[in-house]
Amino acid sequence: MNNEIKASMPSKLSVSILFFGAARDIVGASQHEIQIAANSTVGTLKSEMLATYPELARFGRSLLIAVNCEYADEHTMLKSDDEIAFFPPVSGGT
Amino acid sequence: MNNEIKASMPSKLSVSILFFGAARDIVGASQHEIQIAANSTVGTLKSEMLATYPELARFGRSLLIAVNCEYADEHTMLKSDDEIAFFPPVSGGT
Amino acid sequence: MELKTTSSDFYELTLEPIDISSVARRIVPPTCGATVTLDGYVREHTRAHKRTLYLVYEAYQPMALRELRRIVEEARAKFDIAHVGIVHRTGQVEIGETSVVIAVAAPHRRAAFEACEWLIRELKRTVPIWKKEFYEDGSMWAEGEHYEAHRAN
Amino acid sequence: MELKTTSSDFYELTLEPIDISSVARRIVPPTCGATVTLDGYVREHTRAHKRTLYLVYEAYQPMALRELRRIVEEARAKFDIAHVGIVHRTGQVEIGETSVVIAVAAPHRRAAFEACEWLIRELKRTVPIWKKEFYEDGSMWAEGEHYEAHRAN
Repeated sequence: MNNEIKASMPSKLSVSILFFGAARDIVGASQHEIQIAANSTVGTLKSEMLATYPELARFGRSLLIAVNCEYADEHTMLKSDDEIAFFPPVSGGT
Repeated sequence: MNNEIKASMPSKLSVSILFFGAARDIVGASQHEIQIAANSTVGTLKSEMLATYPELARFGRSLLIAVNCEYADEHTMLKSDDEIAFFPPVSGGT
Repeated sequence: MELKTTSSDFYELTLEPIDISSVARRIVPPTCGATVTLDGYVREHTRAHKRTLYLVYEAYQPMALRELRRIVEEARAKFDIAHVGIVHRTGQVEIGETSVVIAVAAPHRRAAFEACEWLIRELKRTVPIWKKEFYEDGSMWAEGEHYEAHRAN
Repeated sequence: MELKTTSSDFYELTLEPIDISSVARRIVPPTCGATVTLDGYVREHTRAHKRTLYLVYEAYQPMALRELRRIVEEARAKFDIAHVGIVHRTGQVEIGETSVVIAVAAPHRRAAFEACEWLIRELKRTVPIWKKEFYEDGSMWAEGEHYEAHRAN
């Protein structure tokens, strides 16, 4: 019944956060389910993560972020049930 | 006993001539043993072959010649026991 | 784990050793003339006087498969190629074992060479896979080739 | 028929089907990072409305092996590569079968790509091997890539 109210005025978004590679070692877990403020962007979430895990700052601008399996920049808007991944530069191949 | 005379004044050279690819089809044999005049060059031999097998002329300048497994030009001097190969442009690979 | 598209291209992550011939053969249509294959393998090397014993590749699997498909589609738009196969190893990989194979079949070899080289460069730049090197006394993540998140196009 | 040199390079002509993996693997020293392999095979095609049934490759064997060695030595002087393996099929080759494999191992992939591409171009230009196409009602020699007998160098 209050689905419509939630859809029009959500106060919080539920999102999944994943960490890979050296970022996961810093965070100590590969996946979190968290609630963030509505109208959050990737940049907002990144700031929260850096506040919670200051060691992530060592990646500087090379800390990469993907939303739902696509590279995203800091202005990307988040929505409920998004899967956001944080990871250092990739090193596949050889 | 007459080896020295032969070496200093050979009147004829014994050489092997090979034909490959479409050139062999024209000549009808893959190998000849022939005698040619001393001081013959590849050019001399080529002229003789063209006289004997006029159809070889259809390759024009693309008829290739190798002496002892190395590409040779018309000025290359021949010596006894040389192996001279005549062939059209190569078509190995794919 | 594999992702098939409507074409004959394929992208896979595998825990098993890679047979490069079978990767190359799977992408050959009868009208093609050449397949160029890159076989990338784990080098014997040392870092700070420590010998690498083995490596572990970790992938963000759904995104890795998606990025592989994206770069192959981009390659098909850029180069005159018929089919592409890419297989990347995940998990523990021993020294000398193949970690990645990229095979490209094309009617003419020039496009196959160009596309194969472009694909490995893009794979190393954008596909979310990370390599950890293991030594006798510890381990270390390898540094990747730098990815520019804010792409020009 | 094969010709070994003092290095690990090899050049062979073979009447048997070619296993491209084994060609590629034989040239990998432990310090290398990449092997680039060209797999060239016989295309399904028609000439003047006639379908090719199979091909026959003929080689001037001692000279072919010598030219292969020469082009590999030239490639090693031009490019930073470790080892090269080349195997060319002779005799009857069916449609879809590999006629030539060139595998180049190098510490870095760039040189491996460049050398492999240069080698197939040189092979087609200078190595004395000829291809004859067989149809239902006859056969025809293929035209080669033009070789300049009077080389500039």
